Amino acid sequence: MNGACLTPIIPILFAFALPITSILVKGNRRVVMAYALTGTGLTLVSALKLFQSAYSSKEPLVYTFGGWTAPVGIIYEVDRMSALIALVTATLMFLIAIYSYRYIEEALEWYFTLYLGLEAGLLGVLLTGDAFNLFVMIEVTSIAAYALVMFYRDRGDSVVAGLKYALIGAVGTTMYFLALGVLYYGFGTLNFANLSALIHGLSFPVVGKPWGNVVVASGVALALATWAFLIKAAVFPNHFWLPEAHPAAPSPISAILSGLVVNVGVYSLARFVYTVYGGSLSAGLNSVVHALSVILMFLGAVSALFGALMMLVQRDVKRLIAYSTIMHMGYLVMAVGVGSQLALSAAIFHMVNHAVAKALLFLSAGVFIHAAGSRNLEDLAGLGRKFPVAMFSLAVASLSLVGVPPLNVFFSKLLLFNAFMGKSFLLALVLVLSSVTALVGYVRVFYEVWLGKPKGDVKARESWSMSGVCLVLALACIVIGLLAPYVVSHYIDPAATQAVNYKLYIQKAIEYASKVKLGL
Amino acid sequence: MKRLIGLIIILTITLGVAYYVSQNLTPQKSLHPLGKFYLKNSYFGDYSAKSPEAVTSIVWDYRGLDTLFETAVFFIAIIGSLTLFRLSKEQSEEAKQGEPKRELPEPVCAVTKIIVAMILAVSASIALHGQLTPGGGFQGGSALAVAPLLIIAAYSKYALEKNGLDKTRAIIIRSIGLLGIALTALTPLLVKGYFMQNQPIFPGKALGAPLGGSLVYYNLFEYLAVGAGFTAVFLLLSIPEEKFRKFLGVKQ
Amino acid sequence: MKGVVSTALLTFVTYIIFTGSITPYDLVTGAVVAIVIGLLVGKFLVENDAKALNPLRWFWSVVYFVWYFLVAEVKAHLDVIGRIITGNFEPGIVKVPLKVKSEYARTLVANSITNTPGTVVVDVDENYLYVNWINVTTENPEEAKKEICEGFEKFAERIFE
Amino acid sequence: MISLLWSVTIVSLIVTLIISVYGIAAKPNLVKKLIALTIFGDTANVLVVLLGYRVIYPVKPPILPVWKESALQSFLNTAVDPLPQALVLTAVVIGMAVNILIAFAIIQIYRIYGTLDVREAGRFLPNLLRRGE
Repeated sequence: MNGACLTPIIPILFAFALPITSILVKGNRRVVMAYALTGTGLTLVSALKLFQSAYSSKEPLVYTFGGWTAPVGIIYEVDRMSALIALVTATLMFLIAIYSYRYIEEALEWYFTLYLGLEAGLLGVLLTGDAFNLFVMIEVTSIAAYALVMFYRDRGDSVVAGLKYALIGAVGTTMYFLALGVLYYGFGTLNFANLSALIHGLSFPVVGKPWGNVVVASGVALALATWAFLIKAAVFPNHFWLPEAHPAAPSPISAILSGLVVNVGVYSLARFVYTVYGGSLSAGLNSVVHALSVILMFLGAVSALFGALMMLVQRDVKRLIAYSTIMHMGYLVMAVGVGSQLALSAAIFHMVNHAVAKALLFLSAGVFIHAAGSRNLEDLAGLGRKFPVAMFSLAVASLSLVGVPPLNVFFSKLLLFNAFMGKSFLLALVLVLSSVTALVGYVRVFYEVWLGKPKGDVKARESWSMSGVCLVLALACIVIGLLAPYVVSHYIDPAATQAVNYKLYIQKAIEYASKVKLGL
Repeated sequence: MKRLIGLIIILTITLGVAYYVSQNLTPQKSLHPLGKFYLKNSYFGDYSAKSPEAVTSIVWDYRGLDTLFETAVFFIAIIGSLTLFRLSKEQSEEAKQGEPKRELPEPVCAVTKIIVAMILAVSASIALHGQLTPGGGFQGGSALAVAPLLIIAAYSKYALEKNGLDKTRAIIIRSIGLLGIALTALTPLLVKGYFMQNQPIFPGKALGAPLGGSLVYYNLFEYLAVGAGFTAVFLLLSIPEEKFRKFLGVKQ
Repeated sequence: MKGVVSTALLTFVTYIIFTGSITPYDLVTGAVVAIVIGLLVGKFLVENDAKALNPLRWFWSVVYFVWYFLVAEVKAHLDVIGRIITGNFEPGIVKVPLKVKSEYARTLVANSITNTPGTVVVDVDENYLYVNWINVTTENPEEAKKEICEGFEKFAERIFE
Repeated sequence: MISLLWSVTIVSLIVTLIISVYGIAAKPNLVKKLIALTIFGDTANVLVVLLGYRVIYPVKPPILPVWKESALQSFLNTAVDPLPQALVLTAVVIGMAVNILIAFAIIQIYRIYGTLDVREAGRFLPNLLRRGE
């Protein structure tokens, strides 16, 4: 039992109490802000604690909710992969909360209620060890995201974009729900460890053997679940909501959506492919998983190329960055499809780096957008010289995302390149081609904002709460880049090793079953 | 005609596939082991939630975390709707300007008054017997929300607001309900139990009926939260459109 | 504290009937719920406590209940059956004056008229009911009243006025 | 015969799923899209409930009728699986929450654009961008 596993509970409790608090203080912005910072800060502390215990123990951590062990109740099973991404999530959420204070000018209490709900959902997705709980947490994440995309309620484009996002997202989550129904029908359980045990022919309490035809059930369930996750990760052909939804949101929310929320899809996919369906399988299952991995690699490659090409023709800065998200999600899905442990470490590292750099890119672009009141590239021209810190951050972020050494994304791209080369030369070629294409897109932004001729006179000063956050993240990009070999060997590789070790994952869940004296 | 052809094609394909599938399909007759576990243990046994209603014991005990976050989804959806329809202080004051009046004929209104009292009783019964019969906090809360809906239909929303049930109050009640759920979930941590643990921390039986331990508290608080949440939504939806158009500055 | 007791009684009875069992748990929760609801909505439901709790009025309402379902309903049913078989009807809307003033009494009369076959109240205003009648024998309001709802109104007066 | 009826039920539910997805994608009217979405969600729920059903007679709900241990065995022989029902209960609430939010968004779009047709609403969007909002 590890109390730090209760991390997702903290933000949701804070969210529950925020409306009443705001009514009590009559909507005082400072109090609301302090409250939100306390909430996200405590979550960050808890996530840090979780990270420490996950890396100091050799096994995944388990928390049994209500004292019920798998498969009877819901357990949180936190391995290093979850803990690492959870730490990144909590840190970014804390920093972006600081950034939001100046950016969001009205209805701060509603904003932060949704914000804390979003954080709870994101963390829950990462920590849970139960497939149905994953569905619920994805819904928590998504519904908060839909509402936040529609935050500018009097702008038609925001509401339309949020509505499209909500419609397609609802279809996706319902698909995943159907997949769960099929999984329960086929296996008789919904716990990841238990599913994995049944797939690998290991024993497990209560549900010791599969119920129906494992191959058919896995095929149908994986097809539906993959579709759902690809919608959440905005991978071609389910990407179309993203370039509308992400720009329409307020910039801090765009940063979260592009940096963290899309990771939900990739993380869940990786959990299924590596932990549940990892290792050696029977022939029937093997062909199912093989087909899945080919599809993932193909769609990922198309997505990466498509995103890169679309970046070239955008005039809206945020839309351009949104297409870059599609490109990076393509890389991640390709890496999940490759299926080797190297590919998983590359995917984890890239997920972390992309989250930091993409959030930074949106936040620093947000500084300019906030000042100019427009998202049009031409309107932002020349603003860079007025906001040196934000300009520096924008430079770091775009150079990093292109993959310029020694910034962080370069190293994860290198890992991805190695992983792709291990599978096929074509995949590696896609990576290189799309990166080069994206370079052109980023340089355009960079050039316009820094050297372009200013259109009008913008009277705005650099706000320290906004630029400071950008600076911290920019430094993070540089530091992670400089320390990349250390980070990979000490944090990323152990995470990947533990994520593919399904035997340990199962064993740990069973161990708890006997500890709570539920050994049936 | 075109529609008819499409319909016929779909029906034929459906029946054909169904016939083909039925060749190697055996409808299940037995229980999943996990389902059997729940049925066996929901009231008796060492792994019990002390509630004869297996579904409720799964919903609030065995898989209570799901339901906690399901409540959170509903909470966020309502907060999202409030955010989407948010009004400034002056605007919400203006939205409240209006006199309660009968919008339907007199007999309908008179009956509504009595029905409202009865609905309140029925919804409380649904919520408080969630551990014994089908139903529970969410279902009871949905029934509860019918009462303000009827009042809005019969007497206009101003009748609710003038008598003290405005949006702010609804949100306060809702928050109280949600915090109640959270406190019930957190209580076991005080005695070194697990989050959302039910037995043996909460009493399983009282007044000659199974309480299901914490289930009855969860249901009660969920009842308040859901009822108040729907009420807030209905109050928001019943603001006249012209006022909203004015607030948004839309000319049509 | 207007109307609390009578509303609480009503809700308590509803609660127990809906629950369908009488364990101590039901009684206690029912009582609590009834009191809370009584406090919340009682003042809107009841105008005069003495009237609402008067046993004589309750007695009359029981009498009315029996009379309505055993006599008035049966008569109206037979009448309509006869008209269906013979085809002897002439529908139309007539105006019926209403003497009773209290809200519930008017509601009782209107609903009683609607619930018997052959007559439906289509609208209500201050002093009149507008009734869709299966066989309009007279258009004179006073005479129509005699045929349609005099009995109802007498009882309504005893129960609610 | 029973297995034919069973498969007709399941297959027609799956067909309904496909038709409702078509409705979500193809209908230009937002309210129709929402209706198709609710049909989609409800059909999925029914399908999952059916997956936990037992094709036996008599079949009982998963509520212990008598609170005595002797009644347990016959209860186990006739009761359906409670887990899919609990899952569907959760999914119903979640689906409804999403529908509330979507319905509010549709109302808001109608207020802003005065239309429910996505194609017409879409025509406004480029103007908004050009105006530099």
